Amino acid sequence: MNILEVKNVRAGYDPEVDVLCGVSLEIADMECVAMIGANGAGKSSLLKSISGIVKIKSGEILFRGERIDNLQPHQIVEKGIIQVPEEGGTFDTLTIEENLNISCHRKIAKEKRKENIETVYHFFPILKTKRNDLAKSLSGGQRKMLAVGKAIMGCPELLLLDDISMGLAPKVVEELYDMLKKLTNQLNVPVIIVEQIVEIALDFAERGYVMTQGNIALKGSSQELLQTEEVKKIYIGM
Amino acid sequence: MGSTGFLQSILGGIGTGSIYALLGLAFALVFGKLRICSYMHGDLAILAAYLGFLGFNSLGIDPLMSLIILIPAFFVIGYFIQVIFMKPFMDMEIWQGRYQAQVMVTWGIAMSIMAVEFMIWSGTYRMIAVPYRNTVAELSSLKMPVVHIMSLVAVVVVYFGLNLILKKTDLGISLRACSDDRVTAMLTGINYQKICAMAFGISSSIAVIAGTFFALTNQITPSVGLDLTFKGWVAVIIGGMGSLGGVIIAGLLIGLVESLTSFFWIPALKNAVLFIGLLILLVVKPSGLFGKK
Amino acid sequence: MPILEVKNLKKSFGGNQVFSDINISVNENQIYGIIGTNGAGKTTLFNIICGVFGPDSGQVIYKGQNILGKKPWELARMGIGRCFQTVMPFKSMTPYENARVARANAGKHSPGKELFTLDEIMELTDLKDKQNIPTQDLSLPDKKNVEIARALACNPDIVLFDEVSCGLSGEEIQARMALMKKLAAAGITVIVIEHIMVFIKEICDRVAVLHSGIVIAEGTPHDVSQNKHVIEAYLGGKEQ
Amino acid sequence: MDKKWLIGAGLAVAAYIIFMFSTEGGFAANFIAYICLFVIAGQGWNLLGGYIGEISFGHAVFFGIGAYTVGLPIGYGYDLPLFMLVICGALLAGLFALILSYPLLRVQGFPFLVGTFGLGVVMHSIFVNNKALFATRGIFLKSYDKYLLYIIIIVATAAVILFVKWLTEQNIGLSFKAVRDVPIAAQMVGIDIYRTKATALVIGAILTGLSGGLYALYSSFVHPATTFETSISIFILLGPYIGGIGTVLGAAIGSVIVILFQEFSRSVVTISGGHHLLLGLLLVTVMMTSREGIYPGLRKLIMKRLKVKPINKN
Amino acid sequence: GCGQSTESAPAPDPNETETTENEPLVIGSTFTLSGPVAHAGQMAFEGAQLAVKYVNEELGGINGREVVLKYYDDEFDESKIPMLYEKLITQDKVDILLSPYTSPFLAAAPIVAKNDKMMFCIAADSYVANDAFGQNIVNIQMDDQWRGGMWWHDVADFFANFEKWNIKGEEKPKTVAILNLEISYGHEVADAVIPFLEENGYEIVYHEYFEPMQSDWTPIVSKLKEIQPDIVFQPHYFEDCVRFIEKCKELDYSAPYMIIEGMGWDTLSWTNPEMGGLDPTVAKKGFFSYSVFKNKYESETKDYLAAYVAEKYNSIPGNDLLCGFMAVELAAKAANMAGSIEKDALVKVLTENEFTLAGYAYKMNATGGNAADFHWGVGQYIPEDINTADMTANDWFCVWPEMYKEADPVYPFPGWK
Ligand SMILES: Nc1ncnc2c1ncn2[C@@H]1O[C@H](COP(=O)(O)OP(=O)(O)OP(=O)(O)O)[C@@H](O)[C@H]1O
Ligand SMILES: Nc1ncnc2c1ncn2[C@@H]1O[C@H](COP(=O)(O)OP(=O)(O)OP(=O)(O)O)[C@@H](O)[C@H]1O
Ligand SMILES: [Mg+2]
Ligand SMILES: [Mg+2]
Repeated sequence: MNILEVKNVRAGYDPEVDVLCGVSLEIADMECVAMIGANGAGKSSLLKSISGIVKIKSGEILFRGERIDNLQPHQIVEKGIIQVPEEGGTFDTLTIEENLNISCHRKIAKEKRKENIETVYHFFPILKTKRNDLAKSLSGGQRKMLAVGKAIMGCPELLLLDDISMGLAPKVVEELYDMLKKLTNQLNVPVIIVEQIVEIALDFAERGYVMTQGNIALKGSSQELLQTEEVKKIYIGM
Repeated sequence: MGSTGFLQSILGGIGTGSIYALLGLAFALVFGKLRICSYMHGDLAILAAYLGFLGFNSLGIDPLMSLIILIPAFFVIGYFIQVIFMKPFMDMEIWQGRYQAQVMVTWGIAMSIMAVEFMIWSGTYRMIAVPYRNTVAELSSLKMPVVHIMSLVAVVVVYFGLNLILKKTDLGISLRACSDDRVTAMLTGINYQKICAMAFGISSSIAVIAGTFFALTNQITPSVGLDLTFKGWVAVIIGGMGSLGGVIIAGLLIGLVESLTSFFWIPALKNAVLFIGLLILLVVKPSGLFGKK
Repeated sequence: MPILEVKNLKKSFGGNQVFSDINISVNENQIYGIIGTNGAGKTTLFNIICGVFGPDSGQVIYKGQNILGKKPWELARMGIGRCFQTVMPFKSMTPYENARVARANAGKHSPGKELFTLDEIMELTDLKDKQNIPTQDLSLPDKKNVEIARALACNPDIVLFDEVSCGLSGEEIQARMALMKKLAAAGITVIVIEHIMVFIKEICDRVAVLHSGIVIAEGTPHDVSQNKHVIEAYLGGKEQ
Repeated sequence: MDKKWLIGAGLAVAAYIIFMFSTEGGFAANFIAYICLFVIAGQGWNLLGGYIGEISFGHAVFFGIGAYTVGLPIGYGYDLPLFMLVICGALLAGLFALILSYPLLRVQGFPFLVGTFGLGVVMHSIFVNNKALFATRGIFLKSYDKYLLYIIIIVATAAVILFVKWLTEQNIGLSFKAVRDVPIAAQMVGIDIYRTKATALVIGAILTGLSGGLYALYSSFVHPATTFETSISIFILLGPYIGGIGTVLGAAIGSVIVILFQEFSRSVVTISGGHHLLLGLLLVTVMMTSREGIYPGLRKLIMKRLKVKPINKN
Repeated sequence: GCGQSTESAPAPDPNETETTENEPLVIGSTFTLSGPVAHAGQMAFEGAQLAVKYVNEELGGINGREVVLKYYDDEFDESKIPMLYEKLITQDKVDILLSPYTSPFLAAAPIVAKNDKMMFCIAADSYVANDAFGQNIVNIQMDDQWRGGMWWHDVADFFANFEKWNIKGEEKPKTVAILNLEISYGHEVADAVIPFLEENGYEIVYHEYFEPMQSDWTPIVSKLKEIQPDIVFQPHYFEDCVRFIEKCKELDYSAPYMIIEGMGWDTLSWTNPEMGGLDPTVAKKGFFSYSVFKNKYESETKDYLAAYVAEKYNSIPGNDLLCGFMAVELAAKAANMAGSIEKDALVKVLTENEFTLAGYAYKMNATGGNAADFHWGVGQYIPEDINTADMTANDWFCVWPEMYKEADPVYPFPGWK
């Protein structure tokens, strides 16, 4: 059964202009899917419309067979769809612990808070040592860790990761993805990952979609996509 | 010039300043934290004062007692004003005219509140003649009305209360989160609109306190709401947006400027002096005395 | 002779050190490419060159003159044109008006010759038939075109293009490359930020690769793409 | 485009004049003159408030300077040609704005609003407290041929509307919009934001000053309370707001609506405070239904009726 | 309740020369019914309404026409005045104009009427209109050479002739502090009172203007405490007077002679907390003036004023009310006598005849200025320590102009002896 279905979604920031022009995709349970595409293709916008930040103009978004496109963002979070946004994702003026605690909005998350916080601290020990500092004082990579940690605290049933490698050194990216891999294995959640670094994304995910200008241009398994001429030429650049 | 009069003026200035500080705190919460411009807290304050007056005159309830009802009531009023009237403008960017829209809407509401007050109570000044109204506390030759002392205490209580809410409660943490980053907050599962509405409700409640103390030291008429609004705003701007302590100091400073201008110079120019001071501040430090950046 | 030189640039935002030491020198009439991962500081570099904010230390020398501390509008009048990565056209105006306001301000003052008339710019950027539609109604690629048109209308000596070709399809990219070459031929120095390596390889005379606060490689596109560090840090190692 | 405007404005002027002479008793005429003055001032405000996006709560200051430049020489017994004084008043208002732009334009948004409000308070205090400026007494002018004045005011209104329309289509007008739309990008095309804002402020002040000078002539009376009062600032800005800021026609229509509405509601609701309530509700309604104001809202509605399709990204 | 005409048919006026029209005659005005000084405006408004009722019922209207009051609320916003008067004249087509009562507006209002040669009744104290227009409009004004205020004359006169009134053998005061009102009224007061007092050997040690609604009097009272003037003059609107007195009480300040004008306008309100007044314990702490003369109860308007006041406030009308009343009364009486509301006829009648207004004699003087003799000053003298003093009638004395000395004054507080 598909955990998430996006059917023919149109969305945009301006009433007159569409950024997503009829996007359809589906994610099965326990699946890891990558979205790739150039800057401005609409990947983030897609994730935002799944999370309800951007209201869609037409089409449907179904989560476990239920329509969620008319819900408020916080209600969607309550359903278990949790996103790590491409920018921000952490609250500068809160301490790390507050950042983590504030992310428990689902009932189950509240119950499992102790347990989750241990998981987070286990995967990102640096957060534990700095837990009473303001998030302002974190480096870019640590912030991403915190953002991911916040998502874990929410007990996700579907994790949306938007460009979490952005602004991070390759080494950090590698570490982060290693961690993520372990995490997703441990947590057993489906993930949609948006990534600029195509190789990493396709390595991480089983399947992928390629977006161009608000449309899904290509889809297929990671291996297939990596072989495609177009992907090679445009996104990998070789 | 003897020092007693001077010190007495300072005390008076601090007393009136405490009311501006309270209003400033109300604005600092919604504007400083969530960038919601309100033009109507002064009028909410006066409305609360009128309700206190009504309670005192018809039922004999002490206005400080009626705060017990008014504070939650105005919390609800503020909450729904935000939900009904302000929500549509919350996702506008500042350059898209967010402030303009908010100013205009709240101003329209303020005008309506004022008009309704006129209809019910007319423009005649009203006074809440509580027994302790003119009671003063004395320290050698200096005197301070107990109401002023109470309003100063209220400032402190509100300040610490706000700090407590902001630092310790889930609501406060969510509020700070919302002021940090709206989108992230939503993605974290925080109900942004609700938090905004709560903040607006809280700030309306603070306005109630300000209004009640205003009525206990002054007479009230519907049109003073606008003055109070502006004094509160000046406090926020002088204090530096968002800095609660700064706003309090600025509020007291406004009271002092008014008082000392009257004492040393031409009383009719006290507003002029205040705003000239503000203009100078804008040149020297546009972000306010305690503002960052 | 270098028209633009960046020397020992340092910049950090709060605790986030974006540049630790950047040195770049761009010659006249070159097409100069800047690449680097997201967040490497490419846009920040442009912002510093344009005077949006200052660096912590270092120098930016334009036509032999240190331009640090100059206001953005002064720099625009000195002949630095710029396109934004996130498109920022003047939404309430038509494309033609966008260009016109640039011409009327920076264009009038800039020392550069008026290489193109506004009509020619509209032609060049493919906006001819849309020039009277309010910009907010245009599609994203068209908005990017408006950005380009606006930068060109400043009569610049040097133009900074921040990912103006992303989101374009193959043919469109060809056209864009042709445009860049045309500009270079007309005597404008061009600096481009792009993620599309094909594009960089095709048109750039020289390329700089920004990574973790420094320029890790500089040279012809070919050399750079063979560079070990670059492959590691930016291009990714798997393909090689 | 331009021609259509000229014809429209011409027709409006003709209609005004016909209307004016056709109603006996002259109330309509008086009223129209009054409205026209606010239209002029509103246009001045709109240059800054609508095109640059900074709300000013202090335009009464410029209005007052215009009026006092006409009034003061007469108060001191100099017999200077009045229309020259009106022009001088407008220019002085502009000069004053130029000086003030330095502190004021350093801040944006709400601080600017409060700053301009404060400016109004300061000027009011100064004028109301200064005997040399005929504080509280006011200055009485001779009364002039009212019909001539009406015509002058109406012609001036038409001229101002056309001028502003023309101006906003010039490069400088485009620069205003550029600064409002994306300040950072505006700098990148060589626009000096500060100077552009100052220009809008100064031209706007000149227009508002002109309106003030004409008002002095029209009411043959100059008094701080009828010129430097905050309520004047408020009525100056309400018009463009309700009509649609940043549009010439919208601002003009708005000024007409606000003044008409105000007088109308005053006649209809006799209960004290009633018309305030109506005005407040009008404001809330307009803002809630169409953020941009009546005129753009209507235009959008009509456009929607005509063609519905949103433009696709591709 | 008031201002409504009842069944009684208008009696035909004997002086009437023109044909009776059945259309009502409209008196137009603005009143400050909202804003900071709404109190005064409201009282004047009620006075005018009462007078309209009186004129319709007792005088049979004006020239047989029923009188109607058309008014707008000026919101204490002077900028609205020209437009509102313009509207009254041209749209509502009123026949007679009544000035606003609050003096800031006086200057602006007649400007509109000046070309229209209408009857313009000034209920307050403006001299300005006369200065500017002379008799261009028929300016029925209640005041004369003392531009500012009706009873300032008496107050100043009292101090000028201090020895005469000084039955207790007090020391003559020397220094005066004037806390003036920043409206034309205040300036008129200053212009008139200051030179007069100085001529009579008083020294003005403090003189400042205050906008209505001074937010805090603490610094002022502190200042007065330091300066220690013998006399404090405060010609203010009621609201500010209350606040000033309140502050004086708080800071325990009292000058030997405190003259608080606004207090005198209407006793009922300043003891009535609901109206913004002070509770009597505070109010007793002042030297204030009062301006109602007992014999008004013998006048023809007695029933109206007394009944109204009894019904509404259970007390005595103040000056604010009387001013509104008398202006309308005078207009009606003069017009009825002249048989028209034309300028020339009115001026003739007004300058040749004496009228009785609310029981007081009134005669317009020849210069075009107008005089009313109804104003009185009543002084209350405060003993050293008000709180401990045994308050009996002997502790208070009232000052009356010589010619009215025989009449019994009415005490400000009903309970007082
Ligand atoms: N808040 C916004 N308001 C208006 N337009 C926006 C907004 N955010 C994004 N857009 C526009 O929507 C389009 C799609 O943007 P989106 O962020 O979804 O792209 P993306 O594929 O995530 O790109 P990137 O790789 O840079 O993250 C872009 O043209 C962008 O300019
Ligand atoms: N105004 C700012 N304040 C704080 N940090 C900033 C600011 N602008 C940029 N940064 C940070 O500086 C770093 C470099 O950003 P920059 O936009 O220059 O990257 P870029 O190389 O252009 O990336 P991309 O390819 O995604 O456009 C990022 O980590 C970013 O978060
Ligand atoms: Mg993205
Ligand atoms: Mg960039």
